[in-house]
Amino acid sequence: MPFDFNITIAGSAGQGLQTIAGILTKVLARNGYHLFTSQDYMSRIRGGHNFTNIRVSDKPVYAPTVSSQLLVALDQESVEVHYQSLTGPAIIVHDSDTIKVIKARNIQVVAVPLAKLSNESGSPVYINSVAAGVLFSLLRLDLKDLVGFLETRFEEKSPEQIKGNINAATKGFTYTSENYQNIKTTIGTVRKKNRMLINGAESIAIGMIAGGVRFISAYPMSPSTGIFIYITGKAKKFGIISEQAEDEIAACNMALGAGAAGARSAVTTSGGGLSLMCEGISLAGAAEIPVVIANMQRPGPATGSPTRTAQEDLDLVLNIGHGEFPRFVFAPGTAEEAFYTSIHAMNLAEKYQVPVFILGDQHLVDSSITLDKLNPNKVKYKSYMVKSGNLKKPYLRYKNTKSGVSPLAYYGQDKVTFIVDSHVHTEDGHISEDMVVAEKLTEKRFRKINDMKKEFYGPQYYGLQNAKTVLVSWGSTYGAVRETIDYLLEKKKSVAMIHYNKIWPFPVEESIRLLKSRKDIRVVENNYQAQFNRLLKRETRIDTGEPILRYDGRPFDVRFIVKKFEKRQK
Amino acid sequence: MPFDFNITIAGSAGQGLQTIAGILTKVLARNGYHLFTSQDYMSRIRGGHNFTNIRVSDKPVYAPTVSSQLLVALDQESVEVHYQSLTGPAIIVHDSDTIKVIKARNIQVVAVPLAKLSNESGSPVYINSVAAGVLFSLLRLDLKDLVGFLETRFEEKSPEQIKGNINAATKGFTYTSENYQNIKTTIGTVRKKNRMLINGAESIAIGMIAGGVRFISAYPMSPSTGIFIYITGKAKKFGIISEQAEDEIAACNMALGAGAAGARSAVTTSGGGLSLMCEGISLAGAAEIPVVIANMQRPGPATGSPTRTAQEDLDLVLNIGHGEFPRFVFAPGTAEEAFYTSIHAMNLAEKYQVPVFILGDQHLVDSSITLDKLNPNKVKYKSYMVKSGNLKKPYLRYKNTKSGVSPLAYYGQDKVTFIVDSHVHTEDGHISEDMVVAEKLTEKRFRKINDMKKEFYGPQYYGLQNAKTVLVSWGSTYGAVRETIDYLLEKKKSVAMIHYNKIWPFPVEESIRLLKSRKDIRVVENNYQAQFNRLLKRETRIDTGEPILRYDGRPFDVRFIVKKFEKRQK
Amino acid sequence: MTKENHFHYSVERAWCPGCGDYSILSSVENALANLKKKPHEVLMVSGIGQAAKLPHYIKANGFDGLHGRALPAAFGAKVANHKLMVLVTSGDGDIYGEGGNHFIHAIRRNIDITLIVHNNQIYGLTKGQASPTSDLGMVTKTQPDGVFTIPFNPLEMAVTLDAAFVARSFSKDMAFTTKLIEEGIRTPGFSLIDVLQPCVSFNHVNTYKWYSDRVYQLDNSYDPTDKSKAYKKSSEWGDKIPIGVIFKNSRKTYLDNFIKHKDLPLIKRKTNIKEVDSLINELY
Amino acid sequence: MTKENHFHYSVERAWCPGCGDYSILSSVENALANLKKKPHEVLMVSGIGQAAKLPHYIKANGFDGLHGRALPAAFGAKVANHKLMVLVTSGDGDIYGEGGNHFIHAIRRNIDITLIVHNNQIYGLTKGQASPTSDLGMVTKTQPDGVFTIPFNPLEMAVTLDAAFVARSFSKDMAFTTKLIEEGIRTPGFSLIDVLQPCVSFNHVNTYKWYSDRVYQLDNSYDPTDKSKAYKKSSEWGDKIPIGVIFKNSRKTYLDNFIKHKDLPLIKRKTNIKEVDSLINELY
Ligand SMILES: Cc1ncc(C[n+]2csc(CCOP(=O)(O)OP(=O)(O)O)c2C)c(N)n1
Ligand SMILES: Cc1ncc(C[n+]2csc(CCOP(=O)(O)OP(=O)(O)O)c2C)c(N)n1
Ligand code: SF4
Ligand code: SF4
Ligand SMILES: [Mg+2]
Ligand SMILES: [Mg+2]
Repeated sequence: MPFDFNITIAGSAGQGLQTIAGILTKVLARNGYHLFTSQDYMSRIRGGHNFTNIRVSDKPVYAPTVSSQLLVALDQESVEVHYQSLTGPAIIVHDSDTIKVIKARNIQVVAVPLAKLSNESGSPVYINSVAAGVLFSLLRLDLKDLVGFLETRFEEKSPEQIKGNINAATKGFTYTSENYQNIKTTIGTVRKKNRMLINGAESIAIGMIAGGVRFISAYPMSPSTGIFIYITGKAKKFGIISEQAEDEIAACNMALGAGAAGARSAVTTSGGGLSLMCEGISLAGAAEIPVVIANMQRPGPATGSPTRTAQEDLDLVLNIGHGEFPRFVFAPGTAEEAFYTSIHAMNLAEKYQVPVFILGDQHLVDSSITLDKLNPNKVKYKSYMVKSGNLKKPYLRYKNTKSGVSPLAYYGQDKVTFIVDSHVHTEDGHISEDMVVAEKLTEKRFRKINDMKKEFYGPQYYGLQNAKTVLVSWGSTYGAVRETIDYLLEKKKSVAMIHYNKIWPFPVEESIRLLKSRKDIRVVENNYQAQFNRLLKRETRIDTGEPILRYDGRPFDVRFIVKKFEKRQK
Repeated sequence: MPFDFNITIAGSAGQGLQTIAGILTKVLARNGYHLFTSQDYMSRIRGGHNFTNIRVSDKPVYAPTVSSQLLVALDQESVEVHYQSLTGPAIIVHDSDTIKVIKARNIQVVAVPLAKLSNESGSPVYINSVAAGVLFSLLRLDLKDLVGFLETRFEEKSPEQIKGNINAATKGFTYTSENYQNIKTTIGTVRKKNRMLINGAESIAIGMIAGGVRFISAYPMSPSTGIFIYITGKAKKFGIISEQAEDEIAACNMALGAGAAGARSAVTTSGGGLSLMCEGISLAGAAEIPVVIANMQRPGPATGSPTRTAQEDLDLVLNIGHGEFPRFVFAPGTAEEAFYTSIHAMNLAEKYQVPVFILGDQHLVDSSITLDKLNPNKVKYKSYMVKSGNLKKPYLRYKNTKSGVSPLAYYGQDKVTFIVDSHVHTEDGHISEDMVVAEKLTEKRFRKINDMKKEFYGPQYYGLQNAKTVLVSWGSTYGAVRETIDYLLEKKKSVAMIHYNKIWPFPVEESIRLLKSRKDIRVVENNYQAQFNRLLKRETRIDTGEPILRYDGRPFDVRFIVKKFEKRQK
Repeated sequence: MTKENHFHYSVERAWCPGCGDYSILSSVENALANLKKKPHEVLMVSGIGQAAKLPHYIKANGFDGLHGRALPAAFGAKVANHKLMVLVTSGDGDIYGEGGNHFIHAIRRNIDITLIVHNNQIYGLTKGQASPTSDLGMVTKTQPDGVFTIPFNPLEMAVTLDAAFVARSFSKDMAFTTKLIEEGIRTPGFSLIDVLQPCVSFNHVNTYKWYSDRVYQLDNSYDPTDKSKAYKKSSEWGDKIPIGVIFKNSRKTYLDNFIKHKDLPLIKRKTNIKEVDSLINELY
Repeated sequence: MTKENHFHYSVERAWCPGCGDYSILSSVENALANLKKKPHEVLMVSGIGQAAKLPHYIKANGFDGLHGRALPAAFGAKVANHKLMVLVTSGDGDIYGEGGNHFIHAIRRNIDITLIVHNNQIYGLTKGQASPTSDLGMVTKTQPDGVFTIPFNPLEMAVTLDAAFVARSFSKDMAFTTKLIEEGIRTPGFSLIDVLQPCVSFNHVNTYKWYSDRVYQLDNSYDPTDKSKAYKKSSEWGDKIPIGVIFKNSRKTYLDNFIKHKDLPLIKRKTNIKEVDSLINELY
């Protein structure tokens, strides 16, 4: 029987809800369940109200849902905040000693003395393991899996701590099994299969590594820091150097120095940090230095909402940097797509000697999905530097070729010297004030666009072949739009979706082919100005219907889209 | 008899061609001539090749012309470079002792021992006055005017120096009158009238002062520095404080601090500096701080060509700053328009509490025109702060009003306190993570657009009423396009032009009204990507013809436009 | 100071229980009250970080701008209205990292503001990366092999740059911190008070105990007006960490060059349109 | 050094006749030749300004980036290929003004590069505004009442930040400058050589004569390894201006933490796809 079950674990920052979610999702994934987990947290270290949603299903799931069937409330506020969004029959798990829950029809209450059982296991800090035990019992999962997880994953803890956690988990499990064996959970069963669980940050990071990143520099900024931390943790193993810069300007210019010298380089940042890289990105354009810029969006302007999600930086990324130069912009829709896109991005930056943007957001980086596998051979690392010995002399760093791309060497290769320069310059990189040189240089750079247009896949189509209505997603709205299509198709609507990962150079012809003569085209995006919608209209000259927008810092879900869609759809 | 005479003064940096041009243009303007002077110089302090073009006419002139009737060649290279673009009957003035000129039909050579006459007047540094004397003689100008000018304008020099200059000028004048009385110059006569001579930098600076600027901060960058220097020079007199910042980020944030505290503030910069202000501008958007950003464009990307002209930063200015917020963008077409626009800009920034851009370029700031007058009462300074005593309490800095504009107070006014903030915030400026607050805040900010659309004049129309072909200018291309229209009208073409000064919020309705059902619409702009053309098409949904572009760092002139226009016009 | 302070603003603070930021906030409130200031006469400027949330938690005017950019904003506000008392409260990452260039040049200008740095030797809000003041060897997720860049010593820098007032305190010692803030505010020109502040969530090296074991108050025998002694004192860090006024240096403030205290602040000045005419007339 | 130097590149230089930049260029060429380097082994990095045009006028690799950003770019290039000898040549405005934050943090990292600042105490290319090192009182169009911010003393700062090598020279004294550059390059870690350089077009205060009247070479009795003496020496400015090695301080360089000289440079390393598989496997 198909099932789609949503678990909310809620509490304040510092209570360890990530730990509970971590244990649970790992074991569920290993058992073959399909998951989508998303994070809703505040910009603070302790207190406030945070929650994780874990959607569990027998088939792939791509987006969060708002209503829950199981709430683990780690504090009183969590009960208050999430009570309304429980859909019965639902369960609330809470600490019977500290939290009050009003009983209601359709809501079953599982009251467990969590703190007490933790203390009985030797310390109050094992409370998350107790809660995990409770969940394993309720969800009819195997206690052995939980114990196994605690044994192997907590390896940096002392043997005593591991024992304490296992004890605590067992107590929670037993207590629940004994007192609440009558509770029915609708989470179904699936064929056992070991699935991986990956979030967007990990997938971009691993993609960059697979794409041969050699140098990464960054200044910490939510929600991009996870990518930087991941690569930093693996740097030694992969012969990468990772540097936390004094500011984003330094981060960007370090990457450009490394890139100019011949090392594949990347930076990670978010809104404000991206803004600070504006001039550096223009230098990448002028000096034709390969660099990958992973910008993970959060709501702005300025500081905005550091831990929330948005797609407000599209216009900036398309236009960032004074003066004119070509660039690539990708906005992967899922963690899976983000992995392959990141490998591509590393290749393309070098191939065309242009800045390449990976435009993600908090929703993408902080949400985890289950996957069968990732294939690092599907998109392969490929070098586009001139092979040593093949360098034609005199070597011209900015040779005005037909494709616009000049042969790329590293400093001192085959004993040549060359200069990488930020001015209007001659083919050998020296400052020029000549008008013909200026004109030719711009034309050379923009000639790259011809081949850049052909790179990477265009928009993806999903749904009914000749659907009347087309929803358009880009970046992380992919999941919610895709599920909306499934939902509407079930209702026999004539719908399909087009998803954009490659945003620039804009795939004009493919778009026109896919969009022309539709009755209604509706772009779904996380911003106020409908930035992508505006771009789509500009590039295709096709008119679209009223876009479906969300700009309150939260990701889309099916219900939200359907509601907005039906409202204007009369 | 109508006349249109072009004088080129050419030499290397440091030879003082600006001085010669300065004397000459001032006296011509005071005599009632209409002038357009433009500067072509290199990014160096000494050497290289620079020139100034002085167009003299009996009617207003708006653009440079490439061909010259009189060349003052201060070095040999100047002869070589400009020989080709002389249109006979032309004159070359040169130093008979150091420079060689090949005689040709239609070219009259005025060989004067400039250095020798200067030395005879007491020093080699008076050479520019000698040259001025030569020119006054050739152009049949009054030596008295020249002497008068040297007496009053060189007032910071010693009496001995003044005397030397006067002597030198007289020697140059006399030598020429005696030896070259037969030379015919076609520069006509005009009714005497005292005209002012102003360049774009001065007009923006004076406009800002008239608009009540109280604080200005900048980091030097060509071609914007002239505006900053002008205001700095007048700061004491006007009770302004001007600060040279350590970098553009500081400049921008200083202006925002001053703006938040209630002082009208402005920054001046160019491409790379603008890029560095990207984050600060986003803060102005988030915190709703009035600020005027005068960005004077030069070719990019990165360092590009510091002393050349371009219109490449339009897309950046329209989209600069991460996140979303409203802004104004103006691109005045002439020094005259720049003056009024700058006053407006200062007012509008405060009225709507948004960043306001004045987008100029090297061609605008470095070119001088003659004007009858500027009227500082035409556009009046107006305060939009709440009057003291009128402050409603509790005072909410970000009150969610119908217009989107909140009452603006200064810190401590009527004893209130308030906080200016960069996060998603409540009406009283405190950080909020609430989704409804976030949504409402964005909507409040964008509601301002309704009234912002109505501000300032829309596009200007010039030419034949129902012209089939419309050329479109924005910013400093105004002059060359206007003269092109005059030229084509004379040839009985069905043409007109539309000029955009207010670029954002884009005047959609007016544009459609003016542009619909034209046979051919051709945007003229100084960039490669046809940025304004793309914007115009996006906003009006009207298709345009192939734009007329120039991206070699030089301004447009009639001949260039006509050639490009006719090429695609078959 | 138990009596309710009119700078006190009752609102939830998004800081961890036990964080040193609480005491710094109280010290600021107390210093302002002791100086008999009223909330509307004071402007608190900050960047972004845990420390930088302070202006939201005090009854006074506030400017909470960009990460690293508190000092130029504070400069602008002070210039615009020199009658405001301007304080900057921000983190070590904010002021010495992202904002390092402004730190240097603000001191050079000697603008009359007081800078209070909550120096927890870590990036708190972004969850524990090394800051410029992190000690050598500190292990974090972005410095997995430990910090190996030499720590930035803000006091040495400020002394070298001839700041008007340079002091260090320890957040826990509120009375002392209060006194230093008062003195910093009273000193004309740029005052730096670097306050050692335990971050209980991320800095497990420089804890309350670590600081308590090391800090000692400078006594009267120490003369803060001697620059070379001050430089030496400012470099003391390790087993013994001095707190107190390290350096005092009387020099002209930025605004002394432009404005007398009794002058109209910029925000009250009007442009005389007649005088604009004179500018235009110069162009004839 | 009259013999043709293989770093010499014959091309027109966009500098004013008489500018101190010419001698600095010659000194750099001579130092590199004396060190027996080949052009392709050397990378010259600069920002923007008159000084920063230098990489265009020498036969070597070059990176002419953004105003103020030479140091991070040089850092990146050195990390990418530690076999390159990396020199930065830029102006005082570039390094101490726009790039001030990178100056601090590059020294803290102690990356093994040599920074040569053409310190003409003015912004040359933009036509004569005050720079951070302009003396008090200098009048310019943007400082019409004279400079009143205290000059930035780069040597004091570098000593305070424990730079590996800190020296000052005077452009006119080419042999001396050459020697200092050689020594700076030979010293592992971050070397600063601040070269006093007359700007004949805009700086009419600090002229050839002004410098010549004041500079004196440090003699053997001066011990540059004593930090407190070095600090004192570095603060000397006025009637007497010391030139020579002010400070030497041996410490681990940035790359010592990652790379041995014989290791493959980053640019030659390849990612092993098998190892990427292991990352993926960790996620199951
Ligand atoms: C331009 C920019 N870069 C990065 C960030 C992310 N960020 C916010 S606070 C912070 C550092 C906080 O450290 P610190 O200033 O020491 O303050 P603390 O939290 O420790 O009090 C960073 C990196 C940002 N908001 N803006
Ligand atoms: C971001 C940015 N801001 C400003 C400029 C303009 N600019 C070019 S060089 C320069 C200063 C040059 O002074 P310095 O570094 O001392 O070099 P010098 O010309 O004196 O050798 C400035 C402000 C720029 N190119 N980029
Ligand atoms: S993370 Fe550290 S600095 Fe931030 S509030 Fe918590 S204890 Fe204080
Ligand atoms: S302006 Fe000054 S620094 Fe620049 S080249 Fe001329 S003399 Fe040298
Ligand atoms: Mg901190
Ligand atoms: Mg300089």
